[in-house]
Amino acid sequence: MAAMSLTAPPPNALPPQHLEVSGLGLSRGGRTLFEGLDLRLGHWETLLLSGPNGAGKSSLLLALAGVLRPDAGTLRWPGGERPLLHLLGHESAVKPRLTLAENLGFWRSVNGPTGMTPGAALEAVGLGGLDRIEAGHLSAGQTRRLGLGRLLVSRRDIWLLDEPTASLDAGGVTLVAGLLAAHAATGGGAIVATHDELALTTPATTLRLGLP
Amino acid sequence: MAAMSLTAPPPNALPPQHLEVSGLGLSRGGRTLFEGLDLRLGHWETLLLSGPNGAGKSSLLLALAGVLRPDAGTLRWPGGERPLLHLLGHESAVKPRLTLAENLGFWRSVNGPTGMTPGAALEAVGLGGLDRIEAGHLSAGQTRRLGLGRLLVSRRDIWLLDEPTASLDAGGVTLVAGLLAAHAATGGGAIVATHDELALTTPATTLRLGLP
Amino acid sequence: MSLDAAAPKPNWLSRLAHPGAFMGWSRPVLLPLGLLVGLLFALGLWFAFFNSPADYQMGDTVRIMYVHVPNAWLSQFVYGVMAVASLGTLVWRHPLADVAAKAAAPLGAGFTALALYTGSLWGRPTWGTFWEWDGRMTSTLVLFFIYLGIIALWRAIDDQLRAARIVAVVTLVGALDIPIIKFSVDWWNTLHQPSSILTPSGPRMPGSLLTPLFIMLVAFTLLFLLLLLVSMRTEILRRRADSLSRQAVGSA
Amino acid sequence: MSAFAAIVARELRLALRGGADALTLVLFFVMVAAVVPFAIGPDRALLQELAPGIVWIAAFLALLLGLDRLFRDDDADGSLLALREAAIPLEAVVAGKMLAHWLLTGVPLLVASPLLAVLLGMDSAAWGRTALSLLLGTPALTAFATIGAAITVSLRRGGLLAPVLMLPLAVPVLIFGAAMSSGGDGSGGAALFLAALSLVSVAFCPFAAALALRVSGE
Amino acid sequence: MSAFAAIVARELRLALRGGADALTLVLFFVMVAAVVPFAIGPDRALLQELAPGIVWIAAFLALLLGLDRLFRDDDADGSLLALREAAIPLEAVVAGKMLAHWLLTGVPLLVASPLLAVLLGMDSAAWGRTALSLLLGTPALTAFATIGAAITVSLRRGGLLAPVLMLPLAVPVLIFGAAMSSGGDGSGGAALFLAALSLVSVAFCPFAAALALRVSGE
Ligand code: HEM
Ligand SMILES: Nc1ncnc2c1ncn2[C@@H]1O[C@H](COP(=O)(O)OP(=O)(O)OP(=O)(O)O)[C@@H](O)[C@H]1O
Ligand SMILES: Nc1ncnc2c1ncn2[C@@H]1O[C@H](COP(=O)(O)OP(=O)(O)OP(=O)(O)O)[C@@H](O)[C@H]1O
Ligand SMILES: [Mg+2]
Ligand SMILES: [Mg+2]
Repeated sequence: MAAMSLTAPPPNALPPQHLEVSGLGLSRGGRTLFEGLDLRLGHWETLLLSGPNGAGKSSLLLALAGVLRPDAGTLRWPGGERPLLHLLGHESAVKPRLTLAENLGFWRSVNGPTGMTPGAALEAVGLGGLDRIEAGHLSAGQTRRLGLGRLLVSRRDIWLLDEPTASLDAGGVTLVAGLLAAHAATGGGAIVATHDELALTTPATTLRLGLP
Repeated sequence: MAAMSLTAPPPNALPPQHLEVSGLGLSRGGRTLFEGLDLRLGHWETLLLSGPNGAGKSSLLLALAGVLRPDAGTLRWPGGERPLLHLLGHESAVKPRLTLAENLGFWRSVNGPTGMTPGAALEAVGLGGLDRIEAGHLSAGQTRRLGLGRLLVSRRDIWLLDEPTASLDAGGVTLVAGLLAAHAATGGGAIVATHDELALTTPATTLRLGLP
Repeated sequence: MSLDAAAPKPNWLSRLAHPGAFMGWSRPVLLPLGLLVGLLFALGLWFAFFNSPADYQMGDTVRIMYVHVPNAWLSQFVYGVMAVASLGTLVWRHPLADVAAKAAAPLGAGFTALALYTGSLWGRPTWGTFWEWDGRMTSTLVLFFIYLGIIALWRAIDDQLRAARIVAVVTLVGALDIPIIKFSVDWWNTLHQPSSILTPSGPRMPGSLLTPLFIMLVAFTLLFLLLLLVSMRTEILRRRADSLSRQAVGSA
Repeated sequence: MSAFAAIVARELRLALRGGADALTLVLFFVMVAAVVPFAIGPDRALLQELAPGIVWIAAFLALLLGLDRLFRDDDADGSLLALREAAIPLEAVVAGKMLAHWLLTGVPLLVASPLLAVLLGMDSAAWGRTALSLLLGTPALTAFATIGAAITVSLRRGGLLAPVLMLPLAVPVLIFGAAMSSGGDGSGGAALFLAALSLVSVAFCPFAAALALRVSGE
Repeated sequence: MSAFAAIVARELRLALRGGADALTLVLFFVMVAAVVPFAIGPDRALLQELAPGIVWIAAFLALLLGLDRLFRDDDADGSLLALREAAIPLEAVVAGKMLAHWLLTGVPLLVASPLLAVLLGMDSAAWGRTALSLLLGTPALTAFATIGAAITVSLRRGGLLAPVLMLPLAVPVLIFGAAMSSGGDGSGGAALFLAALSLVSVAFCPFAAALALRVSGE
């Protein structure tokens, strides 16, 4: 993927954008989480969401994905209507009864075979060689890694990740940073809710929610 | 609880112990995780389990709790047979349909009302004032905090915690460290599998599993 | 999330339907409507009991008809109202439609229960049994089950906006299905046994029975509208109340 | 509140709050039984004759098909793991859940039975017998259902497996139940058998179920 | 493999691997039918007459009461959320799952029907009619079950509510099914109605279910 990073923008050009949000207001269970929130996600950009537990990070991601209906505000997608994107929630969308390869193979066929092969993806998330094991036999962190594999088997320009590093070891955290860097290098954008420090090598802005 | 820390041991006495394990061997899904593992958990002591994903931390905790049957080795509990302890797994044992107070109240009645009241426990884990909310309306981190509350409503000398800080914010991590310190200060022992750095103020040893 | 959030569109209907406006115009309507209902009932009952002949074979029990038929008719009419409201919920996302659907369900269940009750009361003297698996009776029973299921569904979901849309899906599925149920049940019964059981047929009725019946039909229908307005108002007030209290809890 | 009471209370709370409130439970049984005539025809005499059997089949299916819900959620959300460390033995926990399950199935069934009686044209005597037989028989069914649920959880495979395991065990209950409620001359003996069966299975179930649950962790 | 095929394939894999539901369904179905005689007495002539109804009740309840498995796991493990971003619309996903569900329930019922025929003493003609009626009717039942399952998911823990909602709606299927398999003079018409019902409900279900699922996320 290093080759692709040649497509990085000339320093003084304003990069095109994936998404522009203005005046977003969201409430849950009758409680207002935030109002008048503006954000923009450019190409080659990673937006980190931070904030205390209950600040509204996951809710914001769900609202951007169209799962929750915001009270107010507009989402502008340059293409016109919303493109397909990758959404990784708190749960990793892994089927314990299927093998690792079957899990990724399924997502590849359903989301479109526009990314790596399952085998390559497993390598990339550090589960190489476990293809034939049932996912139910994985540890918590290994399961999370398998969940990350889903992002790699189909290419989507926008990633919405909710605590991708949950229950990952130190190696896993750097791995996630690497995946994000590679994704950004190909012009993709990512919005990542996290409590960990991701050492990102690519342009990243941080949005703090729920300031006390 | 600070007052209790007066019961800390005189420096030159060998502290009594909660648990002594020798020659423990465990395998899962036909794969050997570790063999000949020795460990001891003294009073006032916290034992941190670290290691890469899939090293066997959760499995070790389950073996100590008697959920998994080890291949070899002996667990020696000073009292003779195994005392009741607190086991916090990857899942927080929270019922979404019950309110926070009801959740903790249930565990208090079931495990014995030997600890704080639900209200006090909720305060202690930073969920004060949310007593009447349904647990299903909590965020990931808030749910984990509620799970930690279970440890406080009933007093148990031994805690086995599996990634207590999963999806907690920075404040949550220090909170867990605080809970562990308070528990140790009362002479309790804890074995904690974690990937985060817990800044503990009380005597803590670290056991690394699955060295590469 | 507050009900008044829906921006009133220019056309008069949605202006009337705007919750705020609704609370405004519905209040003055209540009293006159109530009086009218009372008057019609008085009239209808007077006809029913003193000014209509006893049936030559059913005797005075025929008077049950004046209660039974209107309820039976409402049991179906109310569902129609709910179906329309559900369209309003799904297509126009109109908050008042949610409220109407929710308020109508228990009323419909009530009228259906009355239809069943009066019907079986009537059945006792005429057929010597409280219950007969007659097509019409059975389809009413199934309808009753559907009402209860919908009510249970309303009670099962606490987020009222979500509840409204999910219930709307069910209600519409039911709306498509109920004619099929009615038809299938009639067909079933007549298929399995000869049409020996007397099936009550309207047209054979003399006018002396029809006038009071008609008055009672109108009276009951208006009664339904009255109750609907009242319970819609209370529902709206209730929702405003809890969205306020929820904000309070949240900020606590 | 005692630990045992706490468990019963929680089960009731969860069931009555989570979607299936008391109304739904009663309604469920009425429907299951009310559906039968559609299949076998509206012939009054026939229905009347079959009524007890119908009620019992409804009870039987409703209990057995609903059973896998009993421990599944507790297993998924980690409660089952935590309950191993409860101040009361796992057997008592199971007993508590079993009692709650009975209150949530057997009792609504009894409540619904008069309605069923009207719909199926039972006379009051027949209804009395049927209700009594349900009262005597449903505890046994609940006990079997509980064992089945525990096995399902420990095998980590839900679906209809548990009912299939439990059906053969539960058949005697059905036989005696139907016999008792149809009230032939043997009905007195049937009643005794039912009572005995319920006592034994209720006493035995907690141990079997707890055993299955203990294994389930591994 | 196409996205649609992938979904069907996954459902089948999961079911056949995890708990072999298909087999257990057959067993369950057979047992239910085997149990009925115990409840209504061994009178052979009566049994024969009731056989089609019994088979249909078993199918009806097995399909509608077992329904909540359909989307529950996908909701719990986050798959449902991810499937909203599939390359095919959610309606197609639902259709895929519905097809798989039918293959895993309707087909086993057909497979089991000969056994039932023997147990209930049907002649081959009666069996043929019953099997055919199942073939025509189970798609409609599956469709109703799918809608019910989608609603259950949006309730999080549905309990008995979904069956209570769907049982009455599915009554026509039962009526026509039983009528067709009992093979009176109306049975030809019943077959037509059954087929029509299946067509319409199968065509309509994915939209209703997908709508409920979309709402459920909120
Ligand atoms: C539980 C038992 C019964 C139920 C559920 C029931 C239900 C119904 C329904 C749904 C209607 C149609 C109302 C309309 O569409 O306007 C109706 C009408 C009527 N029923 Fe009943 N019925 C029951 C018992 C009886 C009995 C026992 C009698 C008298 C012997 C009776 C006499 C009538 C008459 C005369 C009408 C009005 C004429 C007509 O609409 O054809 N019903 N009933
Ligand atoms: N299903 C729900 N119904 C009602 N309220 C909810 C629901 N889920 C979350 N909330 C509320 O919304 C707020 C934000 O939740 P959210 O999950 O977005 O927080 P978060 O920033 O992701 O927290 P965490 O870091 O713990 O994941 C919380 O205060 C919570 O109480
Ligand atoms: N149910 C199971 N069946 C078979 N093997 C299992 C099972 N659960 C875990 N394993 C295997 O046991 C090993 C240890 O798993 P365990 O969950 O103890 O790791 P861990 O140290 O907790 O990892 P993590 O940090 O990701 O939680 C893993 O390699 C996994 O493959
Ligand atoms: Mg979150
Ligand atoms: Mg672990």
